[in-house]
Formats: sequence, structure tokens, C-alpha cells
Amino acid sequence: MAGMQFPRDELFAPGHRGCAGCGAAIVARLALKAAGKNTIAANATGCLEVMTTPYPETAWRVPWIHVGFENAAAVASGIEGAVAALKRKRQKYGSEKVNVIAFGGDGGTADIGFQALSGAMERGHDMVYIMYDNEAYMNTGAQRSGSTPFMASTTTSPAGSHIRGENRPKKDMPMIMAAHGIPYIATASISYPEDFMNKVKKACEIDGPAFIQIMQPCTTGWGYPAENTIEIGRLAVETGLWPLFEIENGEFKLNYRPLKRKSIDEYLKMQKRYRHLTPADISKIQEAIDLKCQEYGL
Amino acid sequence: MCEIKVITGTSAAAEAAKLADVDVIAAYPITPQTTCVEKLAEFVSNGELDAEYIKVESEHSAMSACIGSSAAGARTFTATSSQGLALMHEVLFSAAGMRVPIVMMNANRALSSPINIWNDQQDSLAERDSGWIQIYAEDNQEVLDSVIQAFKIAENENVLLPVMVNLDGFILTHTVEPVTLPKQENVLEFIGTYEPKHAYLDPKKPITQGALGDPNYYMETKYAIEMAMKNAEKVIVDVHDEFKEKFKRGYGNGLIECYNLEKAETVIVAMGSICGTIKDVIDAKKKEGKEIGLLKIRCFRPLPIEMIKDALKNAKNIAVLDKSISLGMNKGIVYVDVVSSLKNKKTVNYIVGLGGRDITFEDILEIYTDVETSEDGKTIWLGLKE
Amino acid sequence: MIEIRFHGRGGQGAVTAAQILAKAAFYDGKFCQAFPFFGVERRGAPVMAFTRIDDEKIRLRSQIYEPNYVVVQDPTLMDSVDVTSGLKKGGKILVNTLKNVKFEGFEVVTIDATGISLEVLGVPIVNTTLCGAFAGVTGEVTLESLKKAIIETFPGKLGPKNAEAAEKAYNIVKGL
Amino acid sequence: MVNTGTIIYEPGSSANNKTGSWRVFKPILDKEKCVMCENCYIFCPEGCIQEKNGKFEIDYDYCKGCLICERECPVKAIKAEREEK
Repeated sequence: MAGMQFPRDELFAPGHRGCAGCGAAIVARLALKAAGKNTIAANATGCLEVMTTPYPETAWRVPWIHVGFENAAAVASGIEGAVAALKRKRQKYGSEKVNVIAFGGDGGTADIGFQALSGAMERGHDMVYIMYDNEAYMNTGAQRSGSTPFMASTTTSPAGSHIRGENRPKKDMPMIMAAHGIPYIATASISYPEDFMNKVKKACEIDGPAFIQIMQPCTTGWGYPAENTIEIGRLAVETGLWPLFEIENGEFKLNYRPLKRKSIDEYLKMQKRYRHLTPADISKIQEAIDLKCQEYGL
Repeated sequence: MCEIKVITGTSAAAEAAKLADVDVIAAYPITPQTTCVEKLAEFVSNGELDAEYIKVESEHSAMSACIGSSAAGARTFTATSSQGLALMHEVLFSAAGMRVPIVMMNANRALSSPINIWNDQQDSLAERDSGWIQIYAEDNQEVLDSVIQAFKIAENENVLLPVMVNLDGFILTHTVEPVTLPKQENVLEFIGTYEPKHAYLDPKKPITQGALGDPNYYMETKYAIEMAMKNAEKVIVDVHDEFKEKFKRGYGNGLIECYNLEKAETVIVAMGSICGTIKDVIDAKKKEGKEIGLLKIRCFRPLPIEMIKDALKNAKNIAVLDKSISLGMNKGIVYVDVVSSLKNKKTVNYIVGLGGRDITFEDILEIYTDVETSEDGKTIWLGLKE
Repeated sequence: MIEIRFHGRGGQGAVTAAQILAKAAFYDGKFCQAFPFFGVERRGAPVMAFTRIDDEKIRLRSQIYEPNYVVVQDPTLMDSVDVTSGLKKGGKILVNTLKNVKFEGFEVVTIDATGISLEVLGVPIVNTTLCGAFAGVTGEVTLESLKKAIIETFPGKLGPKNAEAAEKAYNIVKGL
Repeated sequence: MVNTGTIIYEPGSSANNKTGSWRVFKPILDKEKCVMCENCYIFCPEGCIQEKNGKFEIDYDYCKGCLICERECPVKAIKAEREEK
């Protein structure tokens, strides 16, 4: 990272109500730095939306819209359509490309917003969909989502004496998006900002739909001290739990290969949502990661 | 010169959207609205209409895309019906709250269960509190004219509310009849171009739309819509007057239409296509020397309460026809709203035509007779089988 | 007001026939209305369609129960459907058949519309042919307006071909 | 009264909300030790570490004291102190 001169423009203002150490705020700030000011953002209901726009305050310095929980992709479709029509028919929006970016959490994307997302991707709208994945419904106190990982304890998948937390593996959104045949899919992590920002830039430049799923540790929902947000995100990548890759026009490319994959122990032990795990549970998780990494060639 | 075409109600709505030169259409097909969105697809496909047509995967996304599009400054149209409108329910409130002037055609159709594709007005009446302006058309000409007027009403700076133009499923959507199509230049001159001043997603002037409104602000947003509805009452009349002046056609005063109310003591209050049959009955009875009347409600939201009260001041026996039912109250929705403002009047509620049950000339005759002897406040399900 | 009922099978174009008659009446300077029986019938199922014609604007919105005329597109329908149901006294029934058909109290006109359609159009689609026969039998719409309505309804070569079939049927029932 | 459609016309108006009061620990940046690697700048969820005259500075009006900057500084140029108010 040395020598990198990150853009100094701040299109995401301070004063928002995100928790101290909020990963979602980092996602938004970095995404806007990469996309630049000729951007319109559509946001699903969720943490990012609530914490950034309590009337009459907004943290956004680009045009921004929120309508509902399940429809950010549909709202963005409408915006993309309007910009195209108004450029063509009424000489509005200038000659430069306007980036339309939809932000949705894992609930608003992989669960309730899944249909709208699938429709928007399949229709080929020129938009970037950024799924900020904190692996549960964090806006309402950490209920499980389709993106909650195996054995994580949430308020609706609590670790009890009979059930070891979430009993299903995490929904594989990048592969589902790949099956839509869209031109660009990427995973990212807030702990690798240069990688994420390059991906956002590329996604904006590409014609047609792009989907980026960025892992975003959540201090409150995952249960760790705020200062660990970046460290935990980094561990997810270093352990192979969250590989960084992109699929461009069907070509899979791994973007980061740790010299030696770390064991998952430390990652799990740093978070309250995993504190119920026994050594046997941890080996189970490790096995699943090893299998997955084999697939990815990690 | 104007062109007259023999077309369906759905085609009339599509023609109107084309005449209004809409920029974006986002729609999902549903019976009996389908032929409207097919017609629009044909217009776009043939290059007759330059619009972005977003073929969404559901009505919920249709309305969501329309909100995005309208918020970005585009003139936006959609169409739906029944289950589709119900699926939109959540975002209908968003559209009104965000003050985006979307125009939507709704083919009135019964709601499940049992599944039923035929006409009643339960679907749109169930959305009466969403903040949408609601207009009900009597025939296909009124469908076309209402959609054109709807853009001008919705986009008025003192209104800025979405407008739903309702037409009875099959009875109008699938019936062809002569419809006069005005010239597009005249229509565009009438509506004007949409230049949003309050909202426009412009990167050069970034605004935030759809913010969180906490208890300090929420009530005021609702009150603002109520004020806009109040303004709409006048705007609808003005737009209707202007339309009448320009295109030589009108529908009462735009909000209500009084048919033979002056001398009539026995009156039906109704909405939509059934008003045509009622007018035939009134004319037939007039020939026999009996004066009966009709109060047609053209605009249900905003509901012109004072005008309705005034129009019914001579009436003694008031029959309110409802193609809807508020279950658990045994009253139709129109009845509840209209009667809440009438004092010392005998009113009887007739639940008619649910799920497409045909309403005949004889049925209307029977209602006029029945209401004269029926007791106040009664609800009668017309033609209910054992 | 004149009310007409078409009996056909799903896919035979009964609704189109009802609309063509309405358009023809409109070109004659009259008011009109046409609509299908509001149902969910599929291809092959018995269907109905209706036309109203009047000198004044038509406001009546009920279905048609007592037609002045009935048109039967497919003779096999008469086994399962009461085609004379509600038909006004002295009303006319136009039937596409080679057989001699009788209905007590009603004037029946038969025509081999299938034969004419096969000959002119090359397919057994009888709706426009029967519209021509209807014009000839009843005089409710003029041949000129009917042909105009048909040509407007069918794009390309199909229009004039269908108009020709209608004219042929018109002339046959007129004995021309 | 609220704006029509509850629209917010002032971009970035959240800056009116000084979140510095949320802090329990205060990060102190030693500008001499700082090697301008940009870690603290880019990871700050508030964007409250900004470059001024070639050096990074922490804006305590907004710093919520999450201490990501302290944690991510490779040369330990940032120290956490108890906030005493």
C-alpha cells in the first residue's frame, strides 16, 4: 500500500450515526472515493441508510435515494432508465457517464431484496450493486440472514444446548450472480481498500451490471472491540474464509493469495458470536474452509 | 384533426401515456391490465414512443423502479391490477411520501382468495389511504382523458402526488368502443414538460431523498400530503376545466358528476363504469315521468366531501353502490366514506358486482325501487345466492 | 339498440369478429361496443363475444342476455350450447353449416363459411366470412364499412384477403 | 414544516452533528513518528483524519474514538488516551 495516494475527496461526510468502528461507513466512504462525484446512490433500508440520513441530516454528498428494504436494485433500475431517457430525450445529466450504485446489506440483498436484485442483474442495467455483508440483520439487533455463516450465533439462531448456532452454510451470492451471466462480479473486504476501490472503479466503467460483495465486520453484531474491525476483516481473508476474487466476463481470477493460510481459530475466538464453539466445532469449520479453498485454488 | 379509434380501455390508457410522451415505463403484466403494457411495448418497439421500458420481475419492483425514475426527473408511467396493486402496497405509500408524480393505470379486479380475475373495486379502494390521488373512469374515453389529465395534476407544484386512474376490469379493459385521440402536440401543450423543482437526482446538486423521518418530523410529512390533497381538489377542477376548454369534453366538474340530481329525491351514488348503466336507467324512468338521479364520484381521493354534501342536499333516499366490502363492518368502502359526512339522510348500502358478478339494467331499477322503502343504514348484498 | 352474440371456440376469432362488426358500425356513423364473455376459456373451449350497435352513445355496461342476432361459428357447438338462449322473438340466427338447421320461432340462415374461407383464405378461419354474411343477412352494417374494418384489423395481405372472403359471403346470402 | 418529500437539500449536512462527544478513548497522533502510510486515513469510518499541510490531523469534532487508527498504525504513531472531560 505504500506510495498509494488515496483520493482526498470526501463524498461521505462525518457526523453520521454509525457505531464507533463501523465497517459499513468504511464501505460507503471507500466506494464513493472510488466512484467519484458523478454518482447516484440507491440504498436499501438497513444500517447504512438509517445511520446516514436522519432528517434533516445526510452524510451523503452525492444524490442519494432510499425507498424500501427489498428494492434497492429496482429503484436503481428506474434511475438508470431515467438517466438514459433524459440524456437522450431532454439533454439532461450531461455527457459524462453517471454511475448508478445500489447499496444493500446482506438481508436487503441475499434475502428480501434477492428477487429485485436478480431481476435487475438479468435485465442488464448499467449499475453497480454493492452488497455490504455483515452476515446478519444488524440494523435490528443481529437476526440471522441467508448470509449468516455456519455456526454463528445470532438472536434468531442462538447457540443453545440443542443447536450450535446457525445450522446452514452462508449463501453463495457471487456464484449465484455468476449464474446470471453479468459482466463483472467481485468479492472484497474493507481491510483491503485499494483492492475494493479498484473493483468499484472497474465496476463503474464496465457497461452493464456489476456485483460486488464486500465483507464488512460489525463490532456490535459480531461482538468484538471496535478497534478490531480491520484486523478481523483481514483475518477472514488471510484464513481463506473470504477469498478475494473477481469474475470478469466469465473469467475467474483470484486477487490475493496469502503466503500461508492462517488457521481459523484466531478469527473465531475474537468474536462473541462464535464463543460457544468447541474445538470439534472449530475443526468442522476449518474443514469446510479447506474444502472451499481447494475449489478456489487457495 | 382528432382521430377516432375503436379501442379497449387498456389501449386508451396506453395511447394516453404515449401522447404524454412518457420517458420511463416500468411494468409487470397482470390480467386484465396486460393489453396496456403489451400496447406500450409495441409503441416502444416500433419507435412510436421514445421511452425506457423496464420489464421488471414483479409489481413491487415496477413501483420501486417508477419511484427511482420519477425521483430522477423522468415522466413515468405504469399499470397494474388487483394482486399486483396489492403487491405494490408498501411502495405506494413510499411514492406518495416521496412526492413523486407517477401516473398509474389500475384495472380494477377482485382480490384473492378465491382467485378471481374479474371486476370489482376492492383492489384500489384498499389503497385509499396510501396518499395516491384516485380517479375512476366511466368509459374508455374517460380513461384516455383521465390519464392525460393525471400527468398535469400529479406534476402540479402544489400537488406533487402520484395519480391512479382506475378502470373496471374487462368491462372497460376488454371492451372496444370509439375513443377520440387528440393530437400529441395539443396534449403536450396541455400537460407541459416535467421540470421537477423539488427533487432531481443530479450529481451537480446532490440531494437526499427517502431519509429517515423520526417522531419529530413524521407527522408533518403526513400533514403535508393532506395539504397537497386539499390543493389537488382545486387543481383537478382547474385541469378538468382547461381540458374541457381545449378538447371539448368533460366529466362533471372533474371531481363529481351530477346526473339529474336537481329534481330527484332518490339517488344512487356510484363510481366507474356502472354509472353508464345507471344513466340509461335514469333516462328510461324519465320517459315514464319519474325523476331519479346519479351522483358519480370521479375522484375518490381527494374525496370532495363538501361537494358531495351539496350535491345530495335534495336527496331523500340515497343508495350507495359498492364494488367493495370492508369485512367485519358489513359496509362498502365508498359508503363508509360518503356517509360519514352526511347528516340526517337516509342511506342504504348496496354491495354489488363483487368478483365480476354482472350488474344489469334490471338490477339498477331494483335498487332505485328498493332504496325508497328500505330502512336507513341497511346493507344489501345484491343478488346474493343461497 | 342492436345486440349481437357470437358463439365460437377459443382461437376461432369470435372476439375479433365482434370487434370488426363494432368498427364497421362505427364507420357507418353509429356508436358501438364489443367485448368478450369475461372468462378464462382456452383454445377449443366454447366462447362468446358480443357487439352492441346504436345511433346514440352506448352507456349500458352489462353483458348481453337478449340479443337480436346470434352468429354460430361452429355447428358442433349447437350440441352443447343453447345458442338461442335469450334471443329476441323473431331474432335471426346465422349458422356456419352445410346442413339444414331449424330453430322454432326464429329465422335461421345457414352458410358454408368454412368452405368459403378455405377457398379464399386457404384456412378454415370463418370469422370475417361470417361477418360478411351477417352484413348481407341483417343489413346492420354496410359491406363497405365492414371491408374497411377488416382491412384495418389485419395487417398486410391478410386484410384484403379477409375482405374478399367477407364480400363473397355477403354476395351469397344476398343471392347476388 | 418539513421539506416536500422530506428531501434534504444540503449535502453532507450530517457534519452538523458533532460525534466527537461519543468518545471514551482519544487517539493522539505523533506527527513526528507518522510515515504518511495512509492507513489511519483510509480506515477511519468517520473520515476524520485528514491531511493538512502535508501531515495528517485528527478532527476531534467527529472522532468517535473507535481506535481503528491506533490499531492499524504500523509505526505506533497513534496512542490512545483516556478522554477526560
